Amino acid sequence: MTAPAAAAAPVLDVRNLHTSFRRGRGVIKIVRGVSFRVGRSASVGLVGESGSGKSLTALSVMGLIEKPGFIAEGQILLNGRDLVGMPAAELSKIQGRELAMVFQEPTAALNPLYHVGKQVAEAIRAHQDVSQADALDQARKLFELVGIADAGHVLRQYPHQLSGGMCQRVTIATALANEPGLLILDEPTTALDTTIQAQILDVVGELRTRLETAIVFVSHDISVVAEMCDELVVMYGGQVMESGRMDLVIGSPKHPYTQGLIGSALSVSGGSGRLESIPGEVPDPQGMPPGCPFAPRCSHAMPQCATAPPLAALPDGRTVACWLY
Amino acid sequence: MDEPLLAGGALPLEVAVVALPDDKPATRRSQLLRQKNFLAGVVLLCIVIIPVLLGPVVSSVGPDVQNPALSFLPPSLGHLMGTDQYGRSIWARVVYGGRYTIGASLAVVVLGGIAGTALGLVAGYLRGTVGFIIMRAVDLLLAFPGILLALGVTAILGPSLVNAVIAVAIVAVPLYARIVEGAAREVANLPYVRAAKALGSGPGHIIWRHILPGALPGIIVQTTVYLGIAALWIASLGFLGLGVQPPTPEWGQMVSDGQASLSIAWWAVVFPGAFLAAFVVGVSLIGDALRDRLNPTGAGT
Amino acid sequence: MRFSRSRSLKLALVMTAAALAVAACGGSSSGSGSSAGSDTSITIGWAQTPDNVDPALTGAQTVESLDVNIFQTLIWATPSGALTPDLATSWSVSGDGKTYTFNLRKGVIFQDGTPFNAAAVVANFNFITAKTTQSVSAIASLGTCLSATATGTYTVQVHCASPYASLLANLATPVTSMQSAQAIKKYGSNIQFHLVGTGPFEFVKYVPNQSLVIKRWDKFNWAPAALHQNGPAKAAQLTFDFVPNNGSRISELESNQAQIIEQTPTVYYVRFQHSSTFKDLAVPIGGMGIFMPFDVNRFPTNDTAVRQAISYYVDRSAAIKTSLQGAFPALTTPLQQGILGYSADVPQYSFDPAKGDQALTADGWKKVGGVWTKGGRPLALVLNALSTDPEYPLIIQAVQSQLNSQGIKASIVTNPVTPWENLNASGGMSMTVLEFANSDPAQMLQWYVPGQYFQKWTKVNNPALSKLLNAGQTATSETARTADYLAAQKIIMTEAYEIPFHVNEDLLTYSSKISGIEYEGGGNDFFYQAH
Amino acid sequence: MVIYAGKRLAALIVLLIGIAILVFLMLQLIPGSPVTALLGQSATNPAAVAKLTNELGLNRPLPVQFWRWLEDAVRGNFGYSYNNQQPVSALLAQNLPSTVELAGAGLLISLVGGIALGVVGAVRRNTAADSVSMGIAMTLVALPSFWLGLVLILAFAVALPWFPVVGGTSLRGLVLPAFTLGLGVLGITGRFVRSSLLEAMHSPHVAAARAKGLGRRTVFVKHVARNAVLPVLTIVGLQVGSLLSGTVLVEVVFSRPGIGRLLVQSILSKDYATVQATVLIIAGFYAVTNLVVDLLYPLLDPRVGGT
Repeated sequence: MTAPAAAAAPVLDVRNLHTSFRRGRGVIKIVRGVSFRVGRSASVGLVGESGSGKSLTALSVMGLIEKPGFIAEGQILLNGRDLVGMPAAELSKIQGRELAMVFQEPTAALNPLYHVGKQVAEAIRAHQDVSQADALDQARKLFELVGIADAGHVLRQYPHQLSGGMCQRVTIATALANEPGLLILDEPTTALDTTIQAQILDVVGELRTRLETAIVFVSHDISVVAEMCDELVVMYGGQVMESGRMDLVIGSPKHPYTQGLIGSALSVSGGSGRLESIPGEVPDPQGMPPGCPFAPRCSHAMPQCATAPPLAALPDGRTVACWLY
Repeated sequence: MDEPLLAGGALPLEVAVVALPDDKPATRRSQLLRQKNFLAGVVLLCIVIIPVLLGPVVSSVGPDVQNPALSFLPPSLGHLMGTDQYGRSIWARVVYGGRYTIGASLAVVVLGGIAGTALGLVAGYLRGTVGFIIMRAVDLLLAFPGILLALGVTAILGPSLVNAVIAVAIVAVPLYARIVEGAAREVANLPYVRAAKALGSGPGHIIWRHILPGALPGIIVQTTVYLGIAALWIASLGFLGLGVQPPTPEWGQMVSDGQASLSIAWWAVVFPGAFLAAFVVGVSLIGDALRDRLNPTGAGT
Repeated sequence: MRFSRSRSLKLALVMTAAALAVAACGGSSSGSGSSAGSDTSITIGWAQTPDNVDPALTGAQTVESLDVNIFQTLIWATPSGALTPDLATSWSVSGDGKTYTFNLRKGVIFQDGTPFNAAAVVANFNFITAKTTQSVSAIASLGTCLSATATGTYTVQVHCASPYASLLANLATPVTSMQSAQAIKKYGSNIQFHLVGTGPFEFVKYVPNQSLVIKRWDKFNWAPAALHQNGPAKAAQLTFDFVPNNGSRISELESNQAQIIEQTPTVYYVRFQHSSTFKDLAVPIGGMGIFMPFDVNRFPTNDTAVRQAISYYVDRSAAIKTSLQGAFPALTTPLQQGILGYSADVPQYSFDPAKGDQALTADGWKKVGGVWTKGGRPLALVLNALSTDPEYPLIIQAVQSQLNSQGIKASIVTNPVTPWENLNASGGMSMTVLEFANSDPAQMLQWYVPGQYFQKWTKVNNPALSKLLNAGQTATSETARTADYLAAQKIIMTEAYEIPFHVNEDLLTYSSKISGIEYEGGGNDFFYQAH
Repeated sequence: MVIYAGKRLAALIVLLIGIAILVFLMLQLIPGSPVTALLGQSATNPAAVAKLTNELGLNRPLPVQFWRWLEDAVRGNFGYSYNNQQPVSALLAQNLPSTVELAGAGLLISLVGGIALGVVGAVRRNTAADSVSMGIAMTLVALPSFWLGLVLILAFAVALPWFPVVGGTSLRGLVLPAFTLGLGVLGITGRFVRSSLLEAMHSPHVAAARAKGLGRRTVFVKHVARNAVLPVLTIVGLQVGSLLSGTVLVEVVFSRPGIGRLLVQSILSKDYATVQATVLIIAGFYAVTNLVVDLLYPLLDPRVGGT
């Protein structure tokens, strides 16, 4: 899995990531050997049902795993530097500067007690030696950048005075504050209603073209990701099922799970994060079956599936973890 | 990642687990942790209650038997907790005294619980003017600090154990009423209850079969929480001379008795107080565990 | 441990124009004539909390012991019970017993510099009797003698509506202390924070519920002649800490935060008797001591023989030993020694079960199955104990076990004040125990004359006894009163209306470095010479 | 904000009137005539009875009586304590300061200690330190204060004579009573601080703050502690009630002056005018404290008060 694919050195190179939680005397493994890369200015979609480990993967990359969670194994190379095991002080110099994150619940991701402008300024001043006034001025410009009409006024608003969409614009502005090379968006539109979703996606799309930021877009909704990203990583049960160029994967999904995901996206738009077209439920991380995690729900399941399939590289550059290939 | 947590992280366990399809592990874990508390509570309570229940079996002398020759003996094998000024066995008095303190606290939660539950059910089921009046009265009683209300009631009724029980039970009434009213209000709105009403079930049937079971977890939690408070307050009133009257060996009253000879016989003060504290800690531990189990929305510890 | 002292006194005062009198003044004074002041500052752990330290207002006896150090009265009672000059140098009574004339001491000034004279006495009488003052004890002790007029700068006449024999003795009690007329005028009902007297200590600070601080007044030079001491007090400052909590008071003494405490719990009192660091002092409290009145209407205590038998069955010394560490002497007469009319020459019941058996048998009682029975009814008693003071239930328990062992079925009920009183009055008890503190023998009236408050408890209705007690109240001559009260006590004991139990004393403990503590007959500690 | 404050104030006034009605009715509930109850031992004096009956207007309807009583109470006239030979207002004036002093010191101790315990519990959650600190908190809540006071006296005033047994007004004398009062409340505060901090730590905005690259200390102070202050403030308001009524026991144990001890004395001696006034004052003080907390809230939390 170290075979170099993309020509240029990737911004992010996640290798065999294992993220687990201690519980009592036991350990629950949630992310179980995830690898993917994000090239410079690339956009990668991380897709899976809730419980697939995609959000935790994003948080691991962001360096936000706290006790009792821990990264058991693997490397997270950001511009070639491994974030795993990096001292907290050093890590915090990277967080918000080289990589930033937009969270699921825009309103909750803002501290209700401070003006939003102050919260953006805080992100700026964490990495830049500027005065509060200058930081606020930068914040106003960022607000304009993300399409906030009355930026000067919104600066002095509290989160509860703003709509969910507006809050998400604010958090995006916050994430862009230090022009990071990589932006992780964790279900940025799930909590918003449909029209606002579209607006936010427009903002993100536009920013992508204007700034040269690489993007990791985490979502349960493959249709959203398909619109936003060039590459796709499909996760299930804490593992990568399939990955590759968006058009290839969407055009001819190989893994039965990917097929199911795409099928359900066609039948139900938006959704609950649960797949109506695939029978059964996402397995409990403590009761994860040996071998392929999808096997219990897979219509193509065979005895071989009891042992974990390797991530096979297909000729078109895709990878698939299934004994069918 | 191994350094101690100072600031909160993105995904402390609870959040991570919420994101999982099934949050059984969380409950299971807290059950496991709580189980320890629960067990500790049960053990403490047993240590306190078993001798109290056994009474004469564990104490060969009665609580009021005086013997000047045995005055102020320190704790020893012959006199487990020593003796007081009058040669009375502190062990015997603690063991018999528990019946008053614990018995009175139980009476408090039964009386206060029944009265408060009844009021809460009526208010929650009937709503309207009656419910409004009941709940405003409840708010008013809650505006008084608990022990102050109990003291006020004692002032009216006069000092005695029965009156102390009534006083502390009155403090409990609004607490129960509020919890039960909330639950009743919620349940009364559920479709199947409305359906039952439409089908002609009487209010008694609906309250008994539908509303009360819904309120039950809250009532149970409130009872364990209040039982400890009741014991503290009953003993406090006893200590102040507003509850049990001497020579009845209630724990608070015993502390009051013993303080006159504190520097000669610490044991006459320390043991009854320690038994009281152990009882209250035991009840609180169990109450916490029950609250976590029965009331998952509660803030926990 | 006598929380009920002030209460019983108050009850008494409310019910009648009680006669207070200072009787014997036992003295433990060092007697040294030296008047050299010291720098000693003494803290006294005081058990009772004052209601109001203004002597004219107070209803609590404890205040008297505080005020006696600040104020003086017209008359001083000597240890032998004689009334001797204090602020009055001499006095006389008119033939009809309704007018008293006092000649006042000259050259005395109040601590605010104003002179003591007849006008001051009149001002005090007016203050006590004014409705706005709401006096409790002081006005009661004046009895029928409510007005005073100045007949000269230093002569005063007091007028009584009817003869009132107790007046002179009552004018020796600190509730009739002479206060500065200027202070009365200036502070009125707020005077408790500005006490001004003529006594050896002057007021510094009073914090209710906490402490009273007084300091030596160096101009004091007019102590009553009977004290044989004069000049300023010895201690530089006295602080009375009000500490009702027994344990705390003891702790205060043991940690030397207080050098003197009053109402020492008996258990400590007995221990300190063998201590070299602390000394004990029992200050007699006048009155009927601790005693047990019967309900003479209720079966079976309506039977004189039963009451006599019970009196024989009670072993006072043993009961005192069990319940009170033997800290108090037994009492066998209705009046205590030191009270006018006291005499050992009254019928007494010492512990003698054989005599008790004899009395019951002669009366037709038989022991059936170990229990005295008459006409099919057992000899069963209800003993009602006041629970607010732990001492009473314990005394009752000791007595109960003694009576049970003699074949009497005695049961105990314990009650706080109000239910206790109600049960006593409603005929629900056979016998109770309490203390009754008062300095004049007239107090017996309240217990045994129909219409009086405590007679509702005893229900005694004995015309001969009533006649004697009423006569004692109005007689003007001391010999006549003495004879009346002696005869009354003989009836009380013959009929066994009560069981006298133990002598009432305030147990005082003090650091052995302190000396010179005195007290006067009413049980008021006096710290004039303490240092 | 003004509307909010006005609403809270109006609610307080309604509550205070309710409290007053209840306290007024207290006297009516006592068996026997209110006059006898108020006069106590002096009830046998017919003149006093007649005077007080007239003063109280007992021949008038109950609402009129209440109104007169309330008018007097508002003017600070709570009647006369026959037991203390003083107007009740004078008694309150004498006793209130030391109770406020004690309750204030107790509050301080409970806050400092409670925050320390709570922070340890939250920051080291699910470790031994957490268990120990929460164990301490629970035990402190369970300890009877009258007993704790005696044990502290035994230990720190008698065995080790560091503090006076009877405090008086000295600062040193305040230490043991304040600890006795504060420790019980400290346990509740500790548990509450812990859960508030945990709740704050788990809010997504804390993760967002960390994602900005802010240092742990900054995140804790600005995004965790600052947010946890709000719920803690509410519980502090409620605890003022526990502290004020807790003085009843502490003042008795330490023989301190104060309205708590005054209340017990008045109950024991059936001095109902004083009982009424004391209950009214404590409950009123408690209600006002909670109003102050309510009014502080919008200053600390922009979501409250609706600007």
